[in-house]
Amino acid sequence: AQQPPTLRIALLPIPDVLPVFVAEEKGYFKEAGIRVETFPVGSALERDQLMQAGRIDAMVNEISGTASFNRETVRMKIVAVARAPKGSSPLFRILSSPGSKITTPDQLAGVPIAVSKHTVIEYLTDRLLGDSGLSTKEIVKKSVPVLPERMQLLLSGQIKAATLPDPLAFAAMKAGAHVVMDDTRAPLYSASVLSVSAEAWTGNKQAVGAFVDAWMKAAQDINADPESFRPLMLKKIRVPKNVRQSFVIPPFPVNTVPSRAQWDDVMAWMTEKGILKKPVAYGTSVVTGRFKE
Amino acid sequence: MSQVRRRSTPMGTLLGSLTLLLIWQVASMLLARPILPPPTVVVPLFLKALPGDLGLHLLASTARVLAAILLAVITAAPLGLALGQLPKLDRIVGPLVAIIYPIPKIIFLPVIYVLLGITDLSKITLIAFIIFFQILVVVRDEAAGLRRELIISVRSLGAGRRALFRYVYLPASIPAVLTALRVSVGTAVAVLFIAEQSLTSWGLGYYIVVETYQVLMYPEMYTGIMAMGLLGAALYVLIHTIERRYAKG
Amino acid sequence: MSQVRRRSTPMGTLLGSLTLLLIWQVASMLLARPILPPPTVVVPLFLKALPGDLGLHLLASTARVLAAILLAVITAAPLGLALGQLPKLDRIVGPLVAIIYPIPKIIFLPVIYVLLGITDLSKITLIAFIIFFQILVVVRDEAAGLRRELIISVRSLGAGRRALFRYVYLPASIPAVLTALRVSVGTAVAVLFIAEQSLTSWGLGYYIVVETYQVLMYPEMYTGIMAMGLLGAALYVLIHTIERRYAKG
Amino acid sequence: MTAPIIDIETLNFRYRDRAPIFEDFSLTIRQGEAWSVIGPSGCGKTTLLYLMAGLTRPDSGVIRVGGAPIERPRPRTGLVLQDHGLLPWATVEENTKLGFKIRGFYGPDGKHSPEDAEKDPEAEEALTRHWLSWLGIDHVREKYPAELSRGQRQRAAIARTLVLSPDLLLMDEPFSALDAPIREELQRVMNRFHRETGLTSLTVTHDIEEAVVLGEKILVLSDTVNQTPTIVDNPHAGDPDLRMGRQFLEQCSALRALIETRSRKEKP
Amino acid sequence: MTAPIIDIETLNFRYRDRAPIFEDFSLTIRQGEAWSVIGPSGCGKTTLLYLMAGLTRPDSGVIRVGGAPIERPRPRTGLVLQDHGLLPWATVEENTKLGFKIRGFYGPDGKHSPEDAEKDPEAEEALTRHWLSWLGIDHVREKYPAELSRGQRQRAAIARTLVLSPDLLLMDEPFSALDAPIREELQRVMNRFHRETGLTSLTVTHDIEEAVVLGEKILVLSDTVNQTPTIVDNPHAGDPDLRMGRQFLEQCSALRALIETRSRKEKP
Ligand SMILES: Nc1ncnc2c1ncn2[C@@H]1O[C@H](COP(=O)(O)OP(=O)(O)OP(=O)(O)O)[C@@H](O)[C@H]1O
Ligand SMILES: Nc1ncnc2c1ncn2[C@@H]1O[C@H](COP(=O)(O)OP(=O)(O)OP(=O)(O)O)[C@@H](O)[C@H]1O
Ligand SMILES: [Mg+2]
Ligand SMILES: [Mg+2]
Repeated sequence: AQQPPTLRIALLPIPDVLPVFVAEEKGYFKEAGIRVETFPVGSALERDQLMQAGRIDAMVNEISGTASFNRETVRMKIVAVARAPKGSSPLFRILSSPGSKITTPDQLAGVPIAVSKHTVIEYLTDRLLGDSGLSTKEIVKKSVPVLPERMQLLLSGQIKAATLPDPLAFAAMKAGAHVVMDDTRAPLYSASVLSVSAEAWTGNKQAVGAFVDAWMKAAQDINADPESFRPLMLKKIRVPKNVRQSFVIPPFPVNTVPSRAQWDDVMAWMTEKGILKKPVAYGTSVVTGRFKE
Repeated sequence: MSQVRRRSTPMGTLLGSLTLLLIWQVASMLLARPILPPPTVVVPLFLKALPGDLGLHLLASTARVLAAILLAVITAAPLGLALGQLPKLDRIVGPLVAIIYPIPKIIFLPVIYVLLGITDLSKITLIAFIIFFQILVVVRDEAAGLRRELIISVRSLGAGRRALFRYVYLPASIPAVLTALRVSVGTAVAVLFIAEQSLTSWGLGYYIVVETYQVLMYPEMYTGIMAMGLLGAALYVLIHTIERRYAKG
Repeated sequence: MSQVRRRSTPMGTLLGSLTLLLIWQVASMLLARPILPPPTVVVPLFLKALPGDLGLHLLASTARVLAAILLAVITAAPLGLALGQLPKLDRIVGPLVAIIYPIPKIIFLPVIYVLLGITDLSKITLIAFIIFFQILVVVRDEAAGLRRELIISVRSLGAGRRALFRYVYLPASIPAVLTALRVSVGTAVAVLFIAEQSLTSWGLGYYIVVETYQVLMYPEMYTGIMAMGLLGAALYVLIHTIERRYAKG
Repeated sequence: MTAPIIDIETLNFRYRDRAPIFEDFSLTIRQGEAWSVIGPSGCGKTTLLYLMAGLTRPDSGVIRVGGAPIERPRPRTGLVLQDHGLLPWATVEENTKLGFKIRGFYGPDGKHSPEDAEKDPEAEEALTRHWLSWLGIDHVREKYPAELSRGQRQRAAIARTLVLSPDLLLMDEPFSALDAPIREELQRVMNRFHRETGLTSLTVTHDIEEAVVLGEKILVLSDTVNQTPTIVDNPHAGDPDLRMGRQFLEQCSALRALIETRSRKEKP
Repeated sequence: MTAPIIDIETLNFRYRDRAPIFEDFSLTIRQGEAWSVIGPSGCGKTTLLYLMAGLTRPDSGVIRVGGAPIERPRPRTGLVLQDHGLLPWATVEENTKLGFKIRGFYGPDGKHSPEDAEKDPEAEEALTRHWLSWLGIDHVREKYPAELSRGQRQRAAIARTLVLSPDLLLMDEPFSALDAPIREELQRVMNRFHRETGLTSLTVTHDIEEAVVLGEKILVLSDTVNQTPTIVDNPHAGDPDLRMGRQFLEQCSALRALIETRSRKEKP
């Protein structure tokens, strides 16, 4: 018998990738006639290295990540939005340390905020605070790329504010940190996306399509009855101990891709930061026409 | 250089460990933060976890470290000996080593992935690659510093380059290799910490970073650190034992 | 142990560097992927960037490494000498070192931040802490292995523990300290790579990881790596020069 | 009779896993005497010297030097070792001045350095010059031990000890690597030095003539266990130029006979 | 007259930054001859031996050994060094057998090992036993060099060379650390060995009597530069028991006078 087409995907232990595990458990991949190999990775860096090395075909990342890959030639394509802030489930929160009195964005003027620089977290922090009326000068950021370290510095008060992703941010909240803002009020900025390598897209369009369909099916399952997937989530996704039961399983968007406006805003930020010399074109990097924008 | 060192005794080890626990306890009381839980919490947890998953993580890491050390020694030691013997070669390779040596090899992980794929071999190669240089440098320096009379007198028995290598440089550098190894064991275990974060679900690096540190389970994290310390100490003792057998006179 | 080693010449260094560039070029052509751009792309970029920001990153890293090395040497060398001289003390401290040594110290970065605040001192302390053990182990082994006649004859001139330390152990272990340093320089630079990711915007670690590696700017990343290699090589040459001055006879 | 400077009482010593070398061995050496120690290779001459210098501990028994039981090297004892023990990273001159440096390091504490030792760089310089040229190694002053011939190394080790003006001099085959003219010259120097300074000296040698030239008393060790010491009184010590005399030669043959009977046969 | 085995032609040599030791120095040593080399400490005896052994390169000139210019140690040359050079991590027995091991390692390639060398563990064992017991160090067979007395170490180094049955034996003060009875015994052994095997030997010594006992020809070096060699024919070589004879003593005095005039005065 012929081997079913195989897709290799690297997964960080974050809630955004939950649909893959659900689809796997429900047998949606087998149903669609594809084989999916998952590789657990510890950091975004390593995930990107695997892609660079040609050892994986797909990953969940951010718009800016895919843009970086496509700096010179198109090497990755965004096929869908993996997760976006919705309802009361943000992706990221800007927190202040328990001992500080900071609760509103304007109090953050001039206060160093721990972020991972040149990532969606910095982008989001810039945009959220900018929207709240802070000037570029007033937004001060400090690089702390390791998440637990960032949280530790925040909780110990060594640093006054930090932007953290859920569920770590949620755990920090429970440990006493104040929420200054989260991204639910501006859901445009912080979508994570499902990207595939250009080779996989051109060489195996059908398999990719089948994979995305299976993902969406799983996403719908989760949206329909989130709580039933808690055991699976706790097994596959890193959720801090103190919020293992209280962390709300987020809703997942179905059949959407990032909009041109979303993409262009990221490009503007990246060129401004010098990460890109010139913006990458929306049309080359995002697969349109299949899903709604 | 080659004296018998009767420096580690069971008694001393016990005392040393107790001292360490004491320092830890005091430090944790002074710091009084969840990031440094006291040994009174961690040690019982450790003893409970060791026969379970933690033991398996430890085994996985041990296997990787041993394989990497082996790989590094069998490549670095002969090259170090050769460089120590051949100043001309060393004059070219030396600067090369000096430049490559401090570069964080983790950078080459993608290259290793391309070449070796996503197997355990990649991790082992990375660790071996890192300690390779440490062993190389120490062995070379030792070989270059051998007493002249020794070499002359063995040459006068008919030894050429190869026999000198076999009967003088090799045995003379065993202590150096072991010293180098002692230095490298620390590095090797530390690299595990990075290398095991991805592409595996077994190993102390994975356990510490992914399973515990990232989800803020500090006491559990420290059981992992204790296991790492244990692994390092066991390797250290192993090296010591070999050393005692070889270092005579 | 204490031979004059005339092993690095300007000519050799040049040849070594050229060899390295050649290997790099060939490897990059064979690999043919953006993760290993050829030196023909990187070197011009490097030369252009060096007088600008890259130079400042390099300076920041250099200052941190030098401070850390200094701190480590002035604490580890005396302790290593003492342990080498006093087998009884070593019997207790030895196992302690053996256990702490392989634990990845990077894990204590948050603890160090909490203790020392988020100043540069934290990073320097961390690096010093890591290479401290490497120097300690090598110096101790060297001091423990000194020729017995040498010690005896100097003791017969009236030397007690302190004078032995000053006139025998100290000069005898300078080569060992330098060898240890050569080994540690690599580690120190590698630790920079991690430590400089946080709480600073200057340093090669920051430049490589945050500014280039993370956003997949490989040619720029390799200029950072070249700067790291340069830093390591410069330290290496520095140590070599000191060594030549001291290692006589 | 002068006071004893070395007093060995029921000394017992053996190396681990080896046959005992000394068993209930007692010996007294008085101030101002010149002793030589002779015996077959491997009989324990070096070992005895190490014991008297406080570098090796007896298994039991007491060794008193200058009245006090010896626990650690005594500052006024000069020791010249068979293996030289020169610092490889120091020149001949630096090696020679090492003892001064050590004394300067501690100051006159009576423990590491004699109580009356005074820092006097000029005197030190003069002493160094004096001994280096007496020993004929002035011209290699600036050289490192590895660049010396064996005899030159041996003389550097002697210089290092003599510059410190010891009151007790223990020497282990100090002239064994030297040619006859230099050796005899040095023997003459030592004898004069001995007479002039009232120094007590003990020289280990395997050369019968040297033993007779240098020792007013000659201790003969055997390579079986040593219990009661065999001591030969030797009125012929002194000028090596007398060595062609009949009495001198007779003394030598007597000693030689003694050594041969006292040595266990090791050969088939 | 037999063929020359060592042929030195216009040899020039000096250590860096030092005065020249040999200048246009030529010397021929013939097969089967027994030579001794004597001269004051530091005159270059060890250096000459190193040159003949191929361990040091001349600045100019040629040294032919067994017909071929010497470029590297020659397998059939036995060399006993002044500094022993025993492997510290090997026992006396292992050190003694090292040469066999090295020969076995290369096989009989004529370069590192004589062409007719054959692996014969029993013969090797027998030879080892034989020499160790002849040299009186059989009982320390299992000991490491650090556990030996100096004389024992020296004998181990001799054993290591003799077991290989060399045809040319170069020895640097081989008996300098030994007591008279053992030394004379060994001198006798060496003389017999020489007569029986037709071995060519060259022994460096600083002991005039030893030079006269061992050398049919005696090369006298001086510690100024050596140009034309001073060679003393010595019909008195042979049995050390003759050393009390008149002729022997006269030969010694003659040699001694020679050394003293040829030595530059180093002392004040
Ligand atoms: N460190 C040691 N460990 C064990 N045995 C030793 C040690 N040093 C010496 N011996 C043994 O003790 C005996 C006496 O040694 P010692 O060095 O005192 O002899 P010696 O009389 O000085 O001989 P030589 O004239 O050859 O120097 C020898 O048989 C030697 O093998
Ligand atoms: N490696 C070296 N570098 C520089 N000079 C050296 C070196 N080895 C020996 N010499 C010098 O060369 C001269 C001859 O040395 P050599 O060792 O040949 O003397 P020797 O005749 O064997 O003396 P001895 O009887 O004392 O052993 C000496 O003056 C010595 O200082
Ligand atoms: Mg001795
Ligand atoms: Mg010599």
